[in-house]
Amino acid sequence: MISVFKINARPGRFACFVLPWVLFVVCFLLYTRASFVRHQENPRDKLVPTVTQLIDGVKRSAFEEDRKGDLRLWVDSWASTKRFFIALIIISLGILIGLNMGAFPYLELFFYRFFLFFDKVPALALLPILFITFGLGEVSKVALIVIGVMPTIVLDTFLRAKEFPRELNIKAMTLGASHFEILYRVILPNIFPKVLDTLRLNLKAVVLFLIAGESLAATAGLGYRIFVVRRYLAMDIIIPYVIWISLLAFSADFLLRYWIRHKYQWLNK
Amino acid sequence: MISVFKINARPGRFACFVLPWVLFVVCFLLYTRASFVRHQENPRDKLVPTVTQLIDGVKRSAFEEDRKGDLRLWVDSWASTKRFFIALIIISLGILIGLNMGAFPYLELFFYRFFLFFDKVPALALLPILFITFGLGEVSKVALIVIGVMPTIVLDTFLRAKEFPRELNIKAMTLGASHFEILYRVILPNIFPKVLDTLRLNLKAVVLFLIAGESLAATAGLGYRIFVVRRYLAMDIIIPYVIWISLLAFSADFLLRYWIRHKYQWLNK
Amino acid sequence: MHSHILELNGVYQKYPAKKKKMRTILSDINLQVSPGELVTVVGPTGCGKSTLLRLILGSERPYQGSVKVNGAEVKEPARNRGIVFQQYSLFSNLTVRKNVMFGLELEYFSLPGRFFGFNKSKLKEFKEKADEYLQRVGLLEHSEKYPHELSGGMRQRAAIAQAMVMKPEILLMDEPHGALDMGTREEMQIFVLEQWKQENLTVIFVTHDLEEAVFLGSRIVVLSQFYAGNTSSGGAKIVKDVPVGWELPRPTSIKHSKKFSEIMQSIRHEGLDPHFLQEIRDFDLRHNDSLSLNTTENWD
Amino acid sequence: MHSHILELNGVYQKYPAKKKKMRTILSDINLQVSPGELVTVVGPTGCGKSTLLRLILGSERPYQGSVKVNGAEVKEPARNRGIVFQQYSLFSNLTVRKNVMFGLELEYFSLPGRFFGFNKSKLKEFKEKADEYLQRVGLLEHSEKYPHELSGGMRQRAAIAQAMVMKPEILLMDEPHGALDMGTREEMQIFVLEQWKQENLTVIFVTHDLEEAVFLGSRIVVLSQFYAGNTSSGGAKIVKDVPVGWELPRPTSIKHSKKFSEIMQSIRHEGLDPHFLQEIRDFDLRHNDSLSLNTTENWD
Amino acid sequence: QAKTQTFTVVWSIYAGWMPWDYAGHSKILDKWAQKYGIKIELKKMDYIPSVEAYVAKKADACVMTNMEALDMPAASGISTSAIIMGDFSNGNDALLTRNNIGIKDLKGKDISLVELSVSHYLLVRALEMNGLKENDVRIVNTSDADIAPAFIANKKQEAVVTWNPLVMEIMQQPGIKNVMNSSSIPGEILDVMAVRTEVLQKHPELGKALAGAWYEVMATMSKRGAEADKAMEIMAQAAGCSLTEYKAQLKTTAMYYKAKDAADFTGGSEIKEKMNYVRNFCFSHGLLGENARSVDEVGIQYPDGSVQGDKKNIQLIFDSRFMVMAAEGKLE
Ligand SMILES: Nc1ncnc2c1ncn2[C@@H]1O[C@H](COP(=O)(O)OP(=O)(O)OP(=O)(O)O)[C@@H](O)[C@H]1O
Ligand SMILES: Nc1ncnc2c1ncn2[C@@H]1O[C@H](COP(=O)(O)OP(=O)(O)OP(=O)(O)O)[C@@H](O)[C@H]1O
Ligand SMILES: [Mg+2]
Ligand SMILES: [Mg+2]
Repeated sequence: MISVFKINARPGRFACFVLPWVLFVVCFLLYTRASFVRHQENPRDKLVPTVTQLIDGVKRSAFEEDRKGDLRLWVDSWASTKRFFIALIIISLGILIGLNMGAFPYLELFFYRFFLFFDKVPALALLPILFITFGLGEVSKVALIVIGVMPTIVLDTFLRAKEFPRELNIKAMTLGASHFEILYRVILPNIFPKVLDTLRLNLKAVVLFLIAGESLAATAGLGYRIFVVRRYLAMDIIIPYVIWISLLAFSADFLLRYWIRHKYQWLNK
Repeated sequence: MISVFKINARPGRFACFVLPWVLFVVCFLLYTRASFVRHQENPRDKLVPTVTQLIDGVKRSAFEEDRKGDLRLWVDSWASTKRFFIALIIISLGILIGLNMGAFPYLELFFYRFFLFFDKVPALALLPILFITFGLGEVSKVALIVIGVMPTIVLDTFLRAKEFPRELNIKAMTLGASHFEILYRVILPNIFPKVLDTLRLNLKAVVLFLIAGESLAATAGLGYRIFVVRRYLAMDIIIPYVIWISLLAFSADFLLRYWIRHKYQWLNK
Repeated sequence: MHSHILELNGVYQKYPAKKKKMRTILSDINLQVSPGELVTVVGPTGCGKSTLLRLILGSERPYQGSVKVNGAEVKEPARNRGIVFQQYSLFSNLTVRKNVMFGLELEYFSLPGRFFGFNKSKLKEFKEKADEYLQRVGLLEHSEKYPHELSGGMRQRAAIAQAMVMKPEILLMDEPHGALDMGTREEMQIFVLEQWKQENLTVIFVTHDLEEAVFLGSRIVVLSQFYAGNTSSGGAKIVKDVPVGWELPRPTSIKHSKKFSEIMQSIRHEGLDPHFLQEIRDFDLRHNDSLSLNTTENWD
Repeated sequence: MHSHILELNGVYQKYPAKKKKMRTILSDINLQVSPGELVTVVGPTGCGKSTLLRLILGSERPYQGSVKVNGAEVKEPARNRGIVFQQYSLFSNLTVRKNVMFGLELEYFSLPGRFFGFNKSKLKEFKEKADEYLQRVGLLEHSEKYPHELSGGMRQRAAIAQAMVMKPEILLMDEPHGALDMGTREEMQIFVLEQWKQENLTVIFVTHDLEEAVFLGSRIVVLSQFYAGNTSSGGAKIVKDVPVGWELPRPTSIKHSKKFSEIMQSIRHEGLDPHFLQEIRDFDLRHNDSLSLNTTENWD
Repeated sequence: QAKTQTFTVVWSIYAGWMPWDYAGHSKILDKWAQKYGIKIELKKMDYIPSVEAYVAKKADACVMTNMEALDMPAASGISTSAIIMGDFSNGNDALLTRNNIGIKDLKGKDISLVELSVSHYLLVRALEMNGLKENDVRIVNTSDADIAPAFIANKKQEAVVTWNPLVMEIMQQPGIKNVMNSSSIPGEILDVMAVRTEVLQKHPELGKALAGAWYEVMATMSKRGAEADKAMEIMAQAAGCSLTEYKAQLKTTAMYYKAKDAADFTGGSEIKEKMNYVRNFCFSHGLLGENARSVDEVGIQYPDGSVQGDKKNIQLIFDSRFMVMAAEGKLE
């Protein structure tokens, strides 16, 4: 009856509302079940805390002051968010690099292979070199993210700029556009929403490197906290933190998606 | 004279041959310079080994048996490569999931939001849950890679499948294609090269999670070695290992690119 | 049995316009088509001809009203209605020949059959059939090319062959000859007529070339947004729906006859001139299947 | 000064074909065009008309031979040569009006100027100019739409406005009226003629509609791959290059004159019929700028 | 006068090192730094990265074990002085098993531990003492961050070697047995404050400030009662645990609360014997550099001036000057 496997199905209102949440609920149920079983076996189990314990963990991190009089969750979120945005801004420069590489054959020659290789270097394995170059402060944390994510953005923008229809560039030239204007007034505006999509898909990598960086040296930050309490198996703190991080990244993603959909209505075709 | 900043420049043979290597050479020179300076200061410096030391490190890892009588580099490469390919095969299933999500509105509803959220969960922070579910063996290492990379592949394939021109689906329907045939005989073959491109760009993430997984619990593997020898700052081993890993990933990328270019000549437009 | 293979009843189509309003494109379209008719559709640019085809095709559903094929409501595009789009729609990952063979293969092989029970002789048969059609549209020597290697006109012809080879019950064609030069266009017209006759197709043929419309059609339908009382948002109606009495296929010389230019003139004037605003009650809906009465006329 | 604004000398173009061979598309093309001419180019489909335009445009370089504009070798597309592509090329991220204004803005604002020295009055001027042209092509009411919201014919007209508004020295048009119905097409023809006269443009107009070619052209060039001695890989040559003697602009009634159909017939026969293979020495290259001798003729 | 010199001291979370956090938090360290006209910046890091940062000369001082001091900075030519003997592990590192397995039963079993760390050392010592060899077991390298959950979650894993607080967490699980711990090898796993010799020579005031602050904190801690509890409460929080948990960990940490005890141990002969075990372990596992020709490659100097190993390549110096000063009250 219901045309689940039809490419032109039009789900009704009810389906639109309910279906997206099914898997979340399933996950939640599985979790509570697992937690229940483990707690029956060992009432002191810390690895899979019960929901009550999780809520308690949230309360402690979000609404109770620690010894410094800080509300940890907010302090951590603020510290991480700052790094996140700084890194994001720097990474966005990768869009310009990729654009130029995609448009100018000489720059492509010069940079492409290097970025392709550099992109594959597992940054996390080279931390000592990172320390030597960038020190121990905020710079090295942001640098880790940038080194980890920027090449992907560069390469992706590069590909998009390269597959941009030549006809439109030619058209722009006949309208008097200089080579630079073609880049910034023709190619960039056209591929920008797609590039934002890429950025969106890479938020995840940003978060990953952010956490990794914070685990190394920091005094606050979401990743930092996870790694500190990890030694005590405080999953009642870790799980809410992880969900919180995911939510933040998800919201950033959502806002970007919203922005793309509304700002670039011409994309709808 | 030379039209570096021209979008229709046609670099000559010489440029094509030389330019891609310039940045590699620059990096190499910078490195040797840094290493020279540090070794003048402290001849026993281990953080930035000289080129001779690096070559010696390569020899030791690749051609001399270690304490256990293994030729480390090959044992490690073999262990990692196996994991890499198993993970890659599983991840490729993500293409099918994404395809189905992109084509069938009901599946989109059911999976999209969940994957979008799940994609953002920093897998590395939830390792304990991974251990509980998959144990400590090979499974958990592959699972880490899959959990880390598959959502990206799913989401990207999803986006590509969704932006596939409706007209062509309609056309296929008038030619008698069933809804499933549209997926596998129209959409998939058309977006496949692009999806391979995505896979290509995500090789990096695969490597990253591979290394992370191996650093957690292993007895061999490239990532394992890097983290073990880190205990005595053996950068003369780490650096060749990192370059080796990058080279392997780069070659995988290159082969994929080559395959795409030759197999999908119709893409050239 | 339904005497009409295609029925449109009170069809409206609206598209979202600025400020959450809807713009009416088609307004109260009533059209009945009997099997074996060759209906040509003309109308001013942007009047909604392509939209009309999309509704019949089923890729769009009407805002109001019903579209029925063989008495059944149209829900989605299907094997019995072929289409040649205005903007050629070949599969860019297949060569021209593979494009033409595609439908035949789909019909014969199930998805797994494609991978396992590979029937070589059948494939060969399809290849021959595809080549026969490619020969007819003059693309045989280009059969190994990919769509991006073809000129605009060549793509259109390939798309025509792709649709024709399937012998659909109803063939919908949206300005299929737009990119063809006169000679080739005439050849293609003859090809369409031949196939129509041979396979007993029902064809809905949209064109902006009046000569083509009159030459090909057993019936001409004029769609226009210009009629008395229509503000800019009123949507197009069928303002003319007339039979063309000459028997099909016709000799090309008929194009020079007086009657031919008379018909063209009247359509151009009453149907396509934005300044001539007909009253709705004056619409010339003379065709048998049309809702008005019909008169007889002399065709010689 | 060069008396010819455009010169093609011994131009060959080849494309890679199967097995690393090259296929010749254009073979020894010689063409000189004086300023202010309106050259219409016709030819069988796939003969290389679009290729010829690409060479003049500079988006492709000839395999052999030279293409000169104002005596200077053509290296890349530039401001002095406008183009309307066969497959409409609007910027999909801009509204119709913005598409038309785009060139004007580019010419006036430097890249930073766009962000800082924003000249409002200038912008307004451009907007008015764009609207004037949109009005002329009948798209004023659609000026806020994005290209994907337009029908095929509307896109073509927008592309024409976009190119026209820049008043290029040479305007290259590749079947710009392919998707237009007859009425609109005639309006657009009149628009082209008017602009041509007013701005003293040089126009190269490719079309597959012979009537259009004869009606518009001050000179007709026929390109064809069908001539005696040409195997399939020989490439197209200019097989006919004749002046059209009537003064421009012409009344539309001229289309019905006897002379008009005679010209059409002869072109169709000698130029477009694949079965009529002319000897190279018999090519009718009567035009003044052509390389053969010219004879005088009566036009009334 | 030029700007006051700033020194970076990095530390990581471990029961015996938490007093450093308290010293920073309570401004005791600032007070002492000011007294000697310098500034000291404390930075918390992960353990291995902290030593790496120290070796990369991005930090001037770092807390580490005697083993890492030998095989990381000293072996890579960063001459290091251990100026404060904080404690030795007295049960903080332990070999834990489940299913009642004893050491002798370990033969052929998988053992999770951080390879080449003090855990590894402890295991080798444990095997040695029970007549087994390292090759008799299979070592699975497991990262310290995940070793506890990995062991707890995975019932198939039967033996693990790790340190506190992980030991404490694992012990809370039912059916876990502590079969051997560092209290059986007292004084072999030492926790020291390491300062780069180069820096110390130029700025002995850094050593003085560090020692002064450290022993002030030690004094507070050893007083017992409310004030000590308050201090320890803060340390516990920084370590991410409760006061009880922290106190439990301190029980297995033999802190040298008194400067004199620390100075005496450092200056004694026992330490040379213990260090000998450690350097032999390091050499046999290639930790002195894979090219090291003998265990004597790196020289270790003791307060009495004696040198273990290569006299021309002294890279690790046990320097008790500042502890002696503190003991004699010369830092007041
Ligand atoms: N998706 C859409 N959203 C909004 N308006 C649309 C959409 N598609 C078409 N239109 C509008 O509907 C009208 C009819 O379009 P349609 O393509 O059917 O015209 P047409 O008769 O085929 O024109 P042409 O002869 O130029 O091809 C046009 O005014 C067009 O702007
Ligand atoms: N990039 C290309 N690679 C190979 N062959 C090409 C390429 N572009 C065009 N061709 C071939 O060149 C020939 C001429 O193409 P062109 O588009 O110039 O024809 P045309 O005269 O404009 O045809 P139409 O009237 O159909 O538009 C065709 O046979 C076409 O297959
Ligand atoms: Mg249309
Ligand atoms: Mg063309």
